[in-house]
Amino acid sequence: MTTAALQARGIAKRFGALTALSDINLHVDPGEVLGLIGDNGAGKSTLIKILCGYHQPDAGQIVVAGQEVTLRSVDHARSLGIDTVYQDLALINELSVYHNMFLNRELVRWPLLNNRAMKRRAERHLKDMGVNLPDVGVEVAKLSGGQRQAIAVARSVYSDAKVLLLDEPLAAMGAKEGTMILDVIRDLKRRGDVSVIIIAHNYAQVLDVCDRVNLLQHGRITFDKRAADTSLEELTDLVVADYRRRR
Amino acid sequence: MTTAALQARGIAKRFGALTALSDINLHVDPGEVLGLIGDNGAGKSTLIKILCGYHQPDAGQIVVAGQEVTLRSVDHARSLGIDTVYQDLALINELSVYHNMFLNRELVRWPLLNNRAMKRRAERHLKDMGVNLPDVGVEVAKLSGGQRQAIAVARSVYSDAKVLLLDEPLAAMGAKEGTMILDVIRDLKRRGDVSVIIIAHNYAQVLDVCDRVNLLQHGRITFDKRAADTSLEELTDLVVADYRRRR
Amino acid sequence: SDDKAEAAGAMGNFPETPKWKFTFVNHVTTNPFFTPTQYGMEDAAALLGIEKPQWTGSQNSIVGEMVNALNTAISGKVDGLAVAVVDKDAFRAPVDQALDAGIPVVSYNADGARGDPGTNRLAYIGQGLYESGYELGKRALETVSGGEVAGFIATPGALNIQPRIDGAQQAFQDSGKPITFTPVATNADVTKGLSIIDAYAVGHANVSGMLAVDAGSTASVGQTVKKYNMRSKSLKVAGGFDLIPESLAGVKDGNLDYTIDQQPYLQGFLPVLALYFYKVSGGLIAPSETNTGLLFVTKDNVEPYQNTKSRYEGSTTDKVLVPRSGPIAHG
Amino acid sequence: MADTAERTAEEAPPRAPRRVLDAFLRRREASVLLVALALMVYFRASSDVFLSRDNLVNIAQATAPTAIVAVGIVLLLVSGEIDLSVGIVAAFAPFLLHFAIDYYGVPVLLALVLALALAAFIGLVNGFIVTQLHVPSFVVTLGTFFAVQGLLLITSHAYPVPIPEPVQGTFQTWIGAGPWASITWAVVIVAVFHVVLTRTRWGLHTISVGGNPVGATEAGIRASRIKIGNFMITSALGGLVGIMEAARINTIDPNIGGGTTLTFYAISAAVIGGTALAGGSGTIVGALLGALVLATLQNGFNLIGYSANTIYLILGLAILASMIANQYLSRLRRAGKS
Amino acid sequence: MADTAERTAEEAPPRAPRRVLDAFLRRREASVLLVALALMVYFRASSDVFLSRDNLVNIAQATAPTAIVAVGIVLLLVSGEIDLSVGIVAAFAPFLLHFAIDYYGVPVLLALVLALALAAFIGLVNGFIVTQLHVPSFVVTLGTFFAVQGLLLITSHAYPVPIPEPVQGTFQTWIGAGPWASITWAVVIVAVFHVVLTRTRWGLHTISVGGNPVGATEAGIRASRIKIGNFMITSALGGLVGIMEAARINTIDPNIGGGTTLTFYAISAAVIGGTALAGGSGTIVGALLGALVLATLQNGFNLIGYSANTIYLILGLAILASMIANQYLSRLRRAGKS
Ligand SMILES: Nc1ncnc2c1ncn2[C@@H]1O[C@H](COP(=O)(O)OP(=O)(O)OP(=O)(O)O)[C@@H](O)[C@H]1O
Ligand SMILES: Nc1ncnc2c1ncn2[C@@H]1O[C@H](COP(=O)(O)OP(=O)(O)OP(=O)(O)O)[C@@H](O)[C@H]1O
Ligand SMILES: [Mg+2]
Ligand SMILES: [Mg+2]
Repeated sequence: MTTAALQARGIAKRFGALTALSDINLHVDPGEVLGLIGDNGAGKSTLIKILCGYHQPDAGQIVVAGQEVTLRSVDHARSLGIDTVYQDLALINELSVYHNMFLNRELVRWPLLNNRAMKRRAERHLKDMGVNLPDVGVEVAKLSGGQRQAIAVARSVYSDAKVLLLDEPLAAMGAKEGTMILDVIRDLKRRGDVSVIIIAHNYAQVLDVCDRVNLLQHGRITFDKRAADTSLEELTDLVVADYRRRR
Repeated sequence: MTTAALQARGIAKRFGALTALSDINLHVDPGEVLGLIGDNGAGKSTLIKILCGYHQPDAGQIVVAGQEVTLRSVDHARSLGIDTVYQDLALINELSVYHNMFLNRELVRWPLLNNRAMKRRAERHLKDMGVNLPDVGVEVAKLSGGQRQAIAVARSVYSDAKVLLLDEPLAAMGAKEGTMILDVIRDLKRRGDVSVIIIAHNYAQVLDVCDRVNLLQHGRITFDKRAADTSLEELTDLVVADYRRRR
Repeated sequence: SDDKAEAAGAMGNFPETPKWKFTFVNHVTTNPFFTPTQYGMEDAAALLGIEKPQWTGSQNSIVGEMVNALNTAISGKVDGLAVAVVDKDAFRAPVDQALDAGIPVVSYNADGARGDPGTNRLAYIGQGLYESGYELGKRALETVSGGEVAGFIATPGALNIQPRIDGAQQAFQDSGKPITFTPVATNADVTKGLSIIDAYAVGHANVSGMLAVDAGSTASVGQTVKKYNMRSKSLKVAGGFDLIPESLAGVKDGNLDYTIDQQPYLQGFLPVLALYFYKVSGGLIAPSETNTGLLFVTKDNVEPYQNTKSRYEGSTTDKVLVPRSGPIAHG
Repeated sequence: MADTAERTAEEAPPRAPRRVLDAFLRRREASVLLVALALMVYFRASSDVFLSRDNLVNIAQATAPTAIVAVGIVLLLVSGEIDLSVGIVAAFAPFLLHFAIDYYGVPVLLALVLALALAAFIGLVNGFIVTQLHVPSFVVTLGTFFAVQGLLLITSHAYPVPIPEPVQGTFQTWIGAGPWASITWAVVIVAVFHVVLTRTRWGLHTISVGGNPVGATEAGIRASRIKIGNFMITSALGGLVGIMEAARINTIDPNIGGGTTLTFYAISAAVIGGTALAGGSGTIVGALLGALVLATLQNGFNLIGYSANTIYLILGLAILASMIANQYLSRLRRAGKS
Repeated sequence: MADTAERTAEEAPPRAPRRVLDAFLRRREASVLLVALALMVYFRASSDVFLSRDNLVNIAQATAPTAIVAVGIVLLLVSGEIDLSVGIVAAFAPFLLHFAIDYYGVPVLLALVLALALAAFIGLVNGFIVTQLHVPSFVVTLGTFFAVQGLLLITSHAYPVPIPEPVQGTFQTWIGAGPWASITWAVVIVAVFHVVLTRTRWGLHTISVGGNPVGATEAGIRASRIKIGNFMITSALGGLVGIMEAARINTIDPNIGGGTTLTFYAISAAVIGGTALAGGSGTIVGALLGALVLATLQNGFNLIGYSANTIYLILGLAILASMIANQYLSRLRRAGKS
């Protein structure tokens, strides 16, 4: 068995009286794309925020490439090669598209920002992804929902992270744009050295791009199968079954 | 021919140098569900914001139930029976779930808010929609993406509006929750007196619930067919065709 | 008639002059203390048929702002300057500059440090803040021989009142009596000042003297003495500065022993005269050092202050003739 | 969303005292109240007379004006605006009363109404320029601060006047001179506006407008109306405080409010009480407690008798220590809630 | 997203002067500059000497201190914080210089460095308490304001001292006494920090931390470091201004900065220049222009000869009128950009 690129062991997290995660065990292998599904409010985003160093877990360990680590901050996690697209996108409305794309990873010709290079690269990457913007110099506050999402995704996908955590990267994307992003992820997968955990509610897309699927329920991973071994019907049933049982 | 519940004639809107909408003609009949699709940045949200009185159009007319009107404000549009779910959700993070659900339409036992009634109704409506929250008294800032969206949708769906404008109401919704919302919309449709314009990027869902589909491209409506007369393939093709032509 | 005067341009036996404009640079432009000063300066100007002088400077005794105002007046080529020299070093250069530009300068109300005027102003017209504070203390020492004395000051470090409290402190020190003098900060907001003095009184029931160096604090001392009936306790002396109505009432009712009148009207009136003479005489009449004096208002002489409103004390804008009769008190 | 993570099980009903304590701790204002109480205990230990009736009156009288102005400031801060002019409006209002009564013979109560109406009008001007002409409220109210100060100084000749004859007596006692008059007003006003902020549409919309201006407008809330209203409330309260204080100190002094001092204290009280400068969140009861903390600090150290220069150092350090404790307590409180 | 609405076609390159004008109008500071220029034209028309060299020096000297402090204030406001203590730090720093030189015989330049370092240390304390102990900056800096004021009054005995012997002469001229010294410093500092805010990582992160604190943290930006740094910059600049002003007015006065007056003016300059109190957006060049507008108004009306009471009314109305014009111009500008 290969060493997992990123592993969570017994992760728990509470918010006041609410137990969001009780005992999460999950791993993603190098070069693997793991789909994480679950109901709204199941705790998926919370888990991602723990894996990227934003939240501190109340219990459990995180293991990066075989090494147990305490992720002190997002910056720390990033230095270990973990990069994230947040569901809230983490864009700074006041900044331009290209500054947002390189946020906290700015290209610098010391002591100044290398705006020209950032602009050029941002333009290229967004074009590669099929994103067409009025202008990369425009403030992100003025963009449409899908355009904003594309920027957040491009920012991570074009970093040289080893582990990408994508929280609903396709939610606001148009049909065409979504497909193109999936293509980009497939390209990454082909390169073999990047691991991806991707949260999505569109199971067709999940099955399309993922190697393996995990279901998060009641604060635990209750289902873990290779994508090839499951189906749209099974996944849909799983969730609806739960819903029926509760009714 | 029946009088349209809401009609847009020659609507145009510019943002500085950018022409977001150049000449929009569109209508929705009483009791009809219209699907509005289009690429990211096509101008769908802009159009919705004009139809609900948030933006003023640079040109064109809006006709509500046969009456030409100038929508002075969101409040004004609402007084004409037009209610909206915005893509940015328009929730107030600092307020509780139930206050958000009744925002600017609060139940009052003069001079005080009737919190108990709002709480009770909010709980009932969210339950009807299959939304399960820790507590309707919690601040919406603490909710997950899907939970937030459910609140915004519930707020409009349970108003007694005549025209509902829904901008990507299902984007952050889980598979199950999305289906339940579609059910609610179908119920409204069955009642026959509510018209809906719904923006979505998931064409399967669009075809599932809509009577008619419009495609917004280059600032114009370039496609208008009954859902029964088109198909997932045709819609997908339409968009990809455009994309191929441009490449 | 106004037109005529202007056309004639001459007043009394004086020759026709341009409508000279003088500027007063002050450290606390909106302080009630200087309201009569402004009347004095206006009245003198009216008397002489010159333009109403400009009243400017700083509101919160910021020397930088005063220097700016002074420099602006010099740039504006005013005809004469009266400056409250609240800092001996800061005004040296600007005053020299004004003199170089041919603008006569006198100081009023404050004149540098003790024994060091600092500037080369032609003369000083006023009464020293430090000295008046010293007098405040000296008068208190007539009745206090020991114990604790508080000196209330609205804004410590502010140049219009800090020298007064320093002077008072010195007086107590020089007396050699076993008195502890404590300066106590009140507040720029008079209402907060009252609360603070009240709190001090509650905490120091056996205080033997309560003095204040600004108008607001003085009035508040009177009110506090009354509220806690401190006269019947250990309090030997209560006093302060300025003649606002509430302070006068305090003196009248015996809650304050005295309040000091620095005759601010003269501090406005006389500098205008001095500058005018300098101008009209081509410098032959040089401004002379003038002590505008200091007057203790006590229960014995408070009545006329209370019963008459006058420009001379700032309590009204009306022109009034204040009648008096009978012998004049003397030593 | 049936799968929302469940509440933990430990919800067995706690015993009654525990329940009261819990309910108390759940309130946001709890930590400031604790700080205020701790200060009181400390000062009581340092000085016997601290809790004497006289001194309590003194603290009450020092708390009231700050608290009342802070009520308006909280409403404004919550709706995302600020008002620097309120302190000078406080100085102006008693002069308006004086002009109306002494120059125009207006009856006292009508004069009071007039003075407050004129004060509110200044708020209207502030609100109008802010919302209709889109100038930031900091600059607008700086402008009206100077302008009203000019008016005040010109009309009053920068000189205090005695309380008008007809005001003296009952009215004066009742509006501010009575030992408990001002604090009674303060408590009533705080109570009313606490309800307004937390239990009425006006309050909800105030929070919305400050918390998410775009969202509030998208929901159809008329932000301008809310903001203008809050400016008017603030100015009117400022005017009331001015008249109240004039009655208390028994003189109408242009220096009531000390220019920006009162405003400053009120903003501080609001922030100490838990109102965010950034808008969207605030508590009026907290502002009252913030004013109480400030007044207690000032009173306590003056009672002990620190001398002029030292007291600033002590006061500054005490503010820092109290607020760090406050922060610590409110973190405990949040943890305790779970 | 190929279907993004297209740019309108009218992009034929305009002629050169038009292009320069366009580039100018595109800058956010353009409208304040126009207001400043309009004021200058007005005052020149009212008074011949307004544009004389002497008076320009006056305006420059009145602009500089406000502008320099405003640089720090802009950085803080943009990062979502505020500093009320900077004015008192300005008063303290020259005393530190005086103590070091006159009591400990420290060489002048080293003493300058020490004074600025101690000033920056006060900023560090502010920043530490704000970011690590989570007390709102308004209260923290109110606390340090009082504490430093206490220290200042105790150590200085509330009494001014002359400029130390070794400082007199070249150093004094160079640091602030020379006619154009302070404005030169101001322009250099504004230029440097304009670049810092707009062209360096520090500036970008400052904007991010103030614009979207959660987003910035999610992106891994260390908000505390940025904020503490900006507090330190602000305090150090405050210290520099104090020393500069002491040199200019040739005395070390405990009332330099007038307590909160300097801070107030600096915040006003920042806001007039276009910095939002709510964080996330601001311009340093704008703050310089804001300071210039304030200084011009003050100087111009003084030159015309208005007296104190009237001048406040005029000043207040002029601020309102200028800012309404400013807002109007910047709306024109935004429309013109399209
Ligand atoms: N900061 C917080 N404070 C309190 N509760 C929180 C916080 N963040 C999340 N929660 C709660 O934790 C639960 C899990 O939230 P989370 O965002 O992880 O869900 P999710 O699985 O990502 O849902 P979605 O699919 O809707 O995005 C939700 O009930 C939410 O209300
Ligand atoms: N306030 C604004 N200022 C400037 N440009 C804007 C503004 N709002 C929208 N735009 C621009 O107008 C275009 C249309 O935006 P809109 O939000 O209507 O797109 P959309 O069709 O809703 O896209 P999506 O599917 O991504 O939500 C985009 O290019 C966007 O950048
Ligand atoms: Mg989520
Ligand atoms: Mg959209």
